Amino acid sequence: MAGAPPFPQPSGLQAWLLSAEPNSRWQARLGRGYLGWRSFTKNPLAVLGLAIVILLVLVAAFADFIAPYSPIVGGDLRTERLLPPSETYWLGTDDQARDIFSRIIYGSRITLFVVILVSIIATPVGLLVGTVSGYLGGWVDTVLMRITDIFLAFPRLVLALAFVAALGPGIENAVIAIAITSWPPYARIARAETLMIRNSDFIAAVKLQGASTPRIIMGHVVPLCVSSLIVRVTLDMAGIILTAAGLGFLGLGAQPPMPEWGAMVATGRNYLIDQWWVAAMPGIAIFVVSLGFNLLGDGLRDVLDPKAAK
Amino acid sequence: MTKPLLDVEDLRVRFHLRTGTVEAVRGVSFQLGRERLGIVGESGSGKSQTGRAILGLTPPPGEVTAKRLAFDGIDLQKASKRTLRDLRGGRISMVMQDPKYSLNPVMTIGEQIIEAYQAHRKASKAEARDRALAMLEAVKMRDPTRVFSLYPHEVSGGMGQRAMIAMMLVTDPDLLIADEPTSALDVTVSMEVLRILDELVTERGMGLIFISHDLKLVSSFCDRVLVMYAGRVVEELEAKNLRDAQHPYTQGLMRCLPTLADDVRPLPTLNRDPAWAL
Amino acid sequence: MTSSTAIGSGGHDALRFYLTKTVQFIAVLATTLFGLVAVTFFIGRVVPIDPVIAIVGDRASPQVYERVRQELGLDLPLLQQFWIYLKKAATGDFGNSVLTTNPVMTDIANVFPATLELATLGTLIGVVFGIPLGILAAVKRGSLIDQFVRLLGLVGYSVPIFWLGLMGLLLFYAKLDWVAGPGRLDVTYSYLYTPVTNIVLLDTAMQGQWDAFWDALWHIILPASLLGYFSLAYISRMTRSFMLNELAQEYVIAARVKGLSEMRVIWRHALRNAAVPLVTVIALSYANLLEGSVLTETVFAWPGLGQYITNSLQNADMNAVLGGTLVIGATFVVLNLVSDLLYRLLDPRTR
Amino acid sequence: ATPPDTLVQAWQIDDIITLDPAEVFEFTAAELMGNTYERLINYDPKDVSKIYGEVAESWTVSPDGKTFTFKIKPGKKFASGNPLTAEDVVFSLQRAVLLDKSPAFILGQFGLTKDNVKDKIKQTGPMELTMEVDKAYAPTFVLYALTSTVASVVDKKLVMQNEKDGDLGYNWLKTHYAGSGPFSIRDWKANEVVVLERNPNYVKPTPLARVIVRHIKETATQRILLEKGDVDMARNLNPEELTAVAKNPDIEVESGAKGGVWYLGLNQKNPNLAKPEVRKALKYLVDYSAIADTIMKNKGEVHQSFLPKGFLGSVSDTPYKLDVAKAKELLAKAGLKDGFTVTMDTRSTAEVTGIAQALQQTFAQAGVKLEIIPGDGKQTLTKYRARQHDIYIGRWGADYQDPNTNADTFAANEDNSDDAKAKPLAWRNAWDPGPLTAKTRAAVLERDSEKRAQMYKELQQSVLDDGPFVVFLQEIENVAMRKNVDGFILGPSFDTNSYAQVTKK
Amino acid sequence: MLDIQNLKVVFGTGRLRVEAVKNVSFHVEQGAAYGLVGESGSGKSTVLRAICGLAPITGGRVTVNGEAVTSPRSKAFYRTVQMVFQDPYASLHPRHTVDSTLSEPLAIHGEKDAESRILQALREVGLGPSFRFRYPHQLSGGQRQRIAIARALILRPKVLLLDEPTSALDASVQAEILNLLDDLRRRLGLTYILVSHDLAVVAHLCERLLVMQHGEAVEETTAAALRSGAASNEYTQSLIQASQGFTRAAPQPAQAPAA
Ligand SMILES: Nc1ncnc2c1ncn2[C@@H]1O[C@H](COP(=O)(O)OP(=O)(O)OP(=O)(O)O)[C@@H](O)[C@H]1O
Ligand SMILES: Nc1ncnc2c1ncn2[C@@H]1O[C@H](COP(=O)(O)OP(=O)(O)OP(=O)(O)O)[C@@H](O)[C@H]1O
Ligand SMILES: [Mg+2]
Ligand SMILES: [Mg+2]
Repeated sequence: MAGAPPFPQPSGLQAWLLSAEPNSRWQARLGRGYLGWRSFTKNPLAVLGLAIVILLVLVAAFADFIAPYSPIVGGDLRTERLLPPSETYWLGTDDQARDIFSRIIYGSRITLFVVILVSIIATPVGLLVGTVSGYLGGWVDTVLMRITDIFLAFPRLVLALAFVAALGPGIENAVIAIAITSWPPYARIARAETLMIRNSDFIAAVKLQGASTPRIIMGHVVPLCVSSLIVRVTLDMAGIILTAAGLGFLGLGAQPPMPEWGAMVATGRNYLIDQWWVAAMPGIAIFVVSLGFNLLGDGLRDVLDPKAAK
Repeated sequence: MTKPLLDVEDLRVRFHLRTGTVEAVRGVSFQLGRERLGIVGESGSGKSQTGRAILGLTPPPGEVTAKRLAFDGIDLQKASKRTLRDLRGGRISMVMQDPKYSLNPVMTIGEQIIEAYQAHRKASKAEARDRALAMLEAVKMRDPTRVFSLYPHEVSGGMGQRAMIAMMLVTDPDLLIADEPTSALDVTVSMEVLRILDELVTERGMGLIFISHDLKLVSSFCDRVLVMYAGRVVEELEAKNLRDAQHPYTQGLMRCLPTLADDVRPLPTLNRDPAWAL
Repeated sequence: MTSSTAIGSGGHDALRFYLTKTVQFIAVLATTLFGLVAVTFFIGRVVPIDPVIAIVGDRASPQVYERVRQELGLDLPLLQQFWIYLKKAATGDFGNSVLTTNPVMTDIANVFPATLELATLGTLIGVVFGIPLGILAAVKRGSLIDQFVRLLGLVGYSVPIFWLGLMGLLLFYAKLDWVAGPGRLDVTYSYLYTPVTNIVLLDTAMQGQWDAFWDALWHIILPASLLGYFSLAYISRMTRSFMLNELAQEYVIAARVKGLSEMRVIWRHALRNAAVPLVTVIALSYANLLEGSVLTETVFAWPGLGQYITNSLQNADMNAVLGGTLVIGATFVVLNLVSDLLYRLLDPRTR
Repeated sequence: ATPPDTLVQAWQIDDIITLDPAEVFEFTAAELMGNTYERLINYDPKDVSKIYGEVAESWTVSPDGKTFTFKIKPGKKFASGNPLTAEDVVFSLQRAVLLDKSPAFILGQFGLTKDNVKDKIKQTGPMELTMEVDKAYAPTFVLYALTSTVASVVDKKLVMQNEKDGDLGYNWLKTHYAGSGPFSIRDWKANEVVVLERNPNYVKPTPLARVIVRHIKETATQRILLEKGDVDMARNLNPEELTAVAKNPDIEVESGAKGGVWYLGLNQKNPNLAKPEVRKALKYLVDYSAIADTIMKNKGEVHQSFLPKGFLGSVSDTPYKLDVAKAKELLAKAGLKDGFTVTMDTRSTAEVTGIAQALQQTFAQAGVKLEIIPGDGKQTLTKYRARQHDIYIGRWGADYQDPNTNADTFAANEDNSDDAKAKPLAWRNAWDPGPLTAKTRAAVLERDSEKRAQMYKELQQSVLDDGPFVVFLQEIENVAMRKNVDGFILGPSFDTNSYAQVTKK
Repeated sequence: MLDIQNLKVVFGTGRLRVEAVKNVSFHVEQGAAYGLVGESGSGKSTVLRAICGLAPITGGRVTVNGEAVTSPRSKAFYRTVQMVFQDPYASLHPRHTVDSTLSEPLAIHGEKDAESRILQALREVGLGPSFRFRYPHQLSGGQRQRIAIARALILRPKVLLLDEPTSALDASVQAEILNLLDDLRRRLGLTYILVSHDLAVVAHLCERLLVMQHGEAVEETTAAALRSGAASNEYTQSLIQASQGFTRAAPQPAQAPAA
């Protein structure tokens, strides 16, 4: 190394983690993670994003303890309906005289559920289609990309709507519908990435060891595409939440009285001008969570995506 | 050498990174007249950063300090942006390693040369064009008018590098920094390019800083050589005396190369002494 | 070597190249459209809405119901229905919309230009503001302006469009009176011109109806800005990342070595290169605006394609849905092609 | 602002699918038909019992009650300039039956079929015609049916000029106009606009030169436009918006009860709902007044029997109110002490969803877990018609002004098997009303109004007690309009909303 | 050991057709080291890649150990022939530790004893066990190249194809790697084919070599002949010239640079 040592002298655990000569797989992995974590924590916005996401998880986990009222059962329609924010109802009440704060708290569960489910459905599908198509090339690529194109060219709403219509409304089906409409861009990204990777020497090297194609794709290509996909997916989270909201809006997403944020905003649309809080509060919640995921995604990009971190 | 063209004293380049501070160049000093100065050293020894710091092109997180950094009596550290810009390309130029990356892929070679010329000389399009063609001819381009309208990807590495030289010399600079100008080229082609550079120096009286890691080449091409190690100049000597270098580092570098002449086996390797870096 | 092949490529080669490109394009268009038709068609059959009810209403007698069912050919086997549909579609007959009773293509010819107009202006706004913002953010990476652009983008990503739309209407139309209200044109002007292209701005301008033109502009500006904002959010972000990429390239340093002004380095060198992938991004965002403007269209009472498709879908008006989907799919493919061609134009390496 | 001679309305008109009065069955189009076509007879929107001749000068009923003879007013002209004669009326009525579109059953129920209509409806003079029905129905029943849109008089000459392949001008009239009403239809752009223009040939030319209906889907947008004065009327404001605009000094809200009722249909195929105690319990689990006063404020008033107010024999008693204790008691009696779970198919519009959620809350108080299955209108309807729901929440509008229209569907079911031909609401909920069917049939034949009213009262009472319908609201229609608009008539049914006398100050 | 007859490699079709290798033949005996030199783009790498199946064999014949190679290559082939790439920065998977890089071939071939084989391989290339769990970014260029060599050797192949194994490295590191290769060949009795553009490097490691230009074999010669400066071919001559460094008053080179 030229010049001064790049790090201040580390000590204890830190030294163990940063050791240039790890003694085990675990130490190597943890050390790598720690380095990533360090560069991640140097970015205050990314940390803020992570904090928001963790907060979301905590709120979802402890909703029962946090929420002061039931998210489902409302108060007296005559006296407690559409009340503005006050000391009793921090964020006001909605058209069914329910406490908006409590609904938002419980809604975090649904939001989390949607976000997680979509990412664990859409990401692997996109990843698989993209890597297989990019790696194999030829007619497999042509066929898979044509299919991807068709799905891309589909009006998203039509597809999602039709899908939900076929399976019946409900949040799970809405999630599947969103996942189905969101994988094509992931496939594209994964394919582009694969095309870059597939001619690299380290892939040629495993080929020369006699590795089978599935082995190369799963063990060597996929791990390299995952990070840029993770980044992209976190950046897409806001869009996913809003699409779920959009479906909720058309009555195809979460079923009333589920406190799904998008559906809450949709209901609030009727009171937008005079009872602004009904739509605004869940809207702010969506915004904050999207912001969190976006910041997190940006931060992750710097850590995971070597191209962007210059 | 009454008044040096370039006067560098205690040049330092630091990069403040998240992981700490990297000192890429640590107190380099030298003076340059109208001569060929070679800078050699291993990868990462700070050769390029020295060259870039002179041009004021140290990339963003970098910080440059120097006791003195003067070109032809102009203090480069205090000079205004405007002055720097006029100097850059006008009086100091740089040829970079790989024409594949350092030529703008979406502009024709002619456009790029004209642009360089017009940035410093008031000239009509036609004048600039003539000048660019003349320059392409000067670098021994065989069909200048054709090359003029080609895009960088349409020419070979050697042609690209010559175009790059033409672009950087079109304003008749007093100082040229060549940062490994031939390492991306084939041996035969690189000789061609070097010959052109050599002619330009001898004919125009230009100062040349030639950065390379190839000692054999530097010793045969330059007048004087700086040997760098870990951001420092460990030795400065006349090129022809390179074989008689004093510093063990320089000696080691010279010896570990296989040659056609004799067959040493095993090749001597370099045993790095931590003291060299101090 | 590369140079000789490049020179050797005469007009003949180029011609052959474009010929194969054209053939390829037609093949792509055909397969994509076929895929779209097939998927949409079969989706239409699983949607649990009875298309007959959509036509005859809730109170019709059983005889009426049965007759309409037969008229629609719904009693035939599925594949046969599909085949009939395909045959007709091949001749440009996409059937009649149940809801509007017009031939689907006539309907689309009416609604698509409205969406096109809106999306085009929106994309224009997104490009005109998004690109400079993205450049600024990249050049001043990490600065306040960079954060501002990021925030702007984030808001664009995470705020429901109908909320922004209504707030925009309240503020700029109801309160400030800066723009005209919902709709495409004031009723007083609607009969002053003859619709030719159905793009109001174009029709009125061509017919010299300048009052109507200004009124139309007055109407479109708010929804277009709104859509423009969303495309701005996307474009500025992508511009930023492409510019960061380009600014780190060697040729940018070479340009600086030449002593070029920073403006020139950024605009002429870096942006010129960043423009290549940007073209695709712009095309993509344009396509998104074309299909994704349903909610904007609803808020602004804009009789466009998005509304048309949604409405049709909810009424199981499958002819209309199919037609609309095809038009969107075709637009998408065409946009792809255009961006491909532009790509070629902008990047000499791909020529 | 809008021009002084033009009335501009903001209105959701995406349900218009045709302009042919023989086919129109949608609220929006029906209202437009009411303002652009004339019918043989009509009734006074202020007093439904006052029937008068619109195109007919007078009419007589034969002693056996089966033949109606109409005399046409002389000197009437269509908007096209063609004179209106008995020939046009005969053509119009026959055409409606021959085309056999959705509303054709309104005429068909008198025994008029494609095969016999040419004999049953006959021109007997230049200005005279007769119509023969199959039974001695209560005359008002027949006359009210003739006031409906399907009986509108179309311009035979004009329509037949545009006939193609013997379609009786159907394909042309779907998008064109051939009537004699106060306004003529100048233009219809689906989902965008309808433009009506003064018909100069109408007896009493309208003060307004033009009526423009703009399709504005978003109610908040309607409100903004209204407050800004860029429309004169907003037709679809929601309760909160109505309350808010009512405070605006430039705007007033007019409302009128309509012939529609809101109800829950309890599918008798569901074993729980089939229990009479459960049906009754659910009737006690609706907070009628809270819904009417909050979620449906301005949109509905509490009403529990199937005939809306204003109809002959309508019962306005509201015996049920939210009574959880009583409901629990009833449920216990049915062996469902711990309640049960049931689904409800719900249109995903704001108001229906709102009501559904309110129901969900009150039902839950007695342990009935109501799961809402949202879907769009056509989707839930499809399911409803296939009898696949548990509970369906819906709105039923009267087709014509005679009580039979609702009795026929709520209280009669000839055949409760899955493949029955007629599918009234009772059938859809798989309810066999037993003797009520016969009673309903008898009521249409009762010529004594008093007695007939009594019969309907009894029918309503039976359904109220035991039927699978929880009727909870009667619909109120609201129109928010600028103060300078005057003379708009909000009739008891949709086709009686009239702009003929509207003026703008 | 290795016999190449009239090898021809063509990439692409139509406008994009490139004849990368045209009719190249040579023969390498067991335990010998054979060099391929030539300027950039002359098809050196392509010859190697064609041998091991990374480039298509359009024409001609490749026999290894007396057997013609099959397409795709059999698993047994990979136990006989392995390759080391030019750029040590690109030839290691950035997300895999040295350990997983080295255990991959063992896993593929179902070899037991991975633990000791990995340690042994590391020892062979002069690295200690402390390198086992490092990631490529924690290694210098020379160390990476050693890992790449270890990976190639771990299956105990008989033939090693070396594609400019030192051209991305500093001179001092190059010396280390060259010494290592020299040593391994002697100890393990390996057969080498070495590609380089540096005549001195080829002459150092190989006994015989083939000079290539534009995809064609220009001249086959020996290291000894090179050292004595004897070359029948003008192009070879100019290569020898250039390898001596810059000569100020040199005559124009015989071969014009590609243009
Ligand atoms: N942008 C940067 N950020 C951080 N460190 C840098 C940056 N650029 C260069 N360095 C460091 O500065 C040191 C010197 O780099 P420089 O490019 O001058 O080396 P060099 O002698 O030109 O090597 P080579 O022969 O490989 O080109 C290296 O250790 C390098 O890691
Ligand atoms: N996959 C490929 N597709 C198309 N052309 C190729 C491919 N691989 C190599 N070529 C072409 O084949 C020719 C020979 O390439 P090769 O890599 O063998 O040269 P080389 O002698 O190894 O050069 P270098 O010294 O630069 O490594 C070149 O013109 C190259 O462009
Ligand atoms: Mg360098
Ligand atoms: Mg090579």
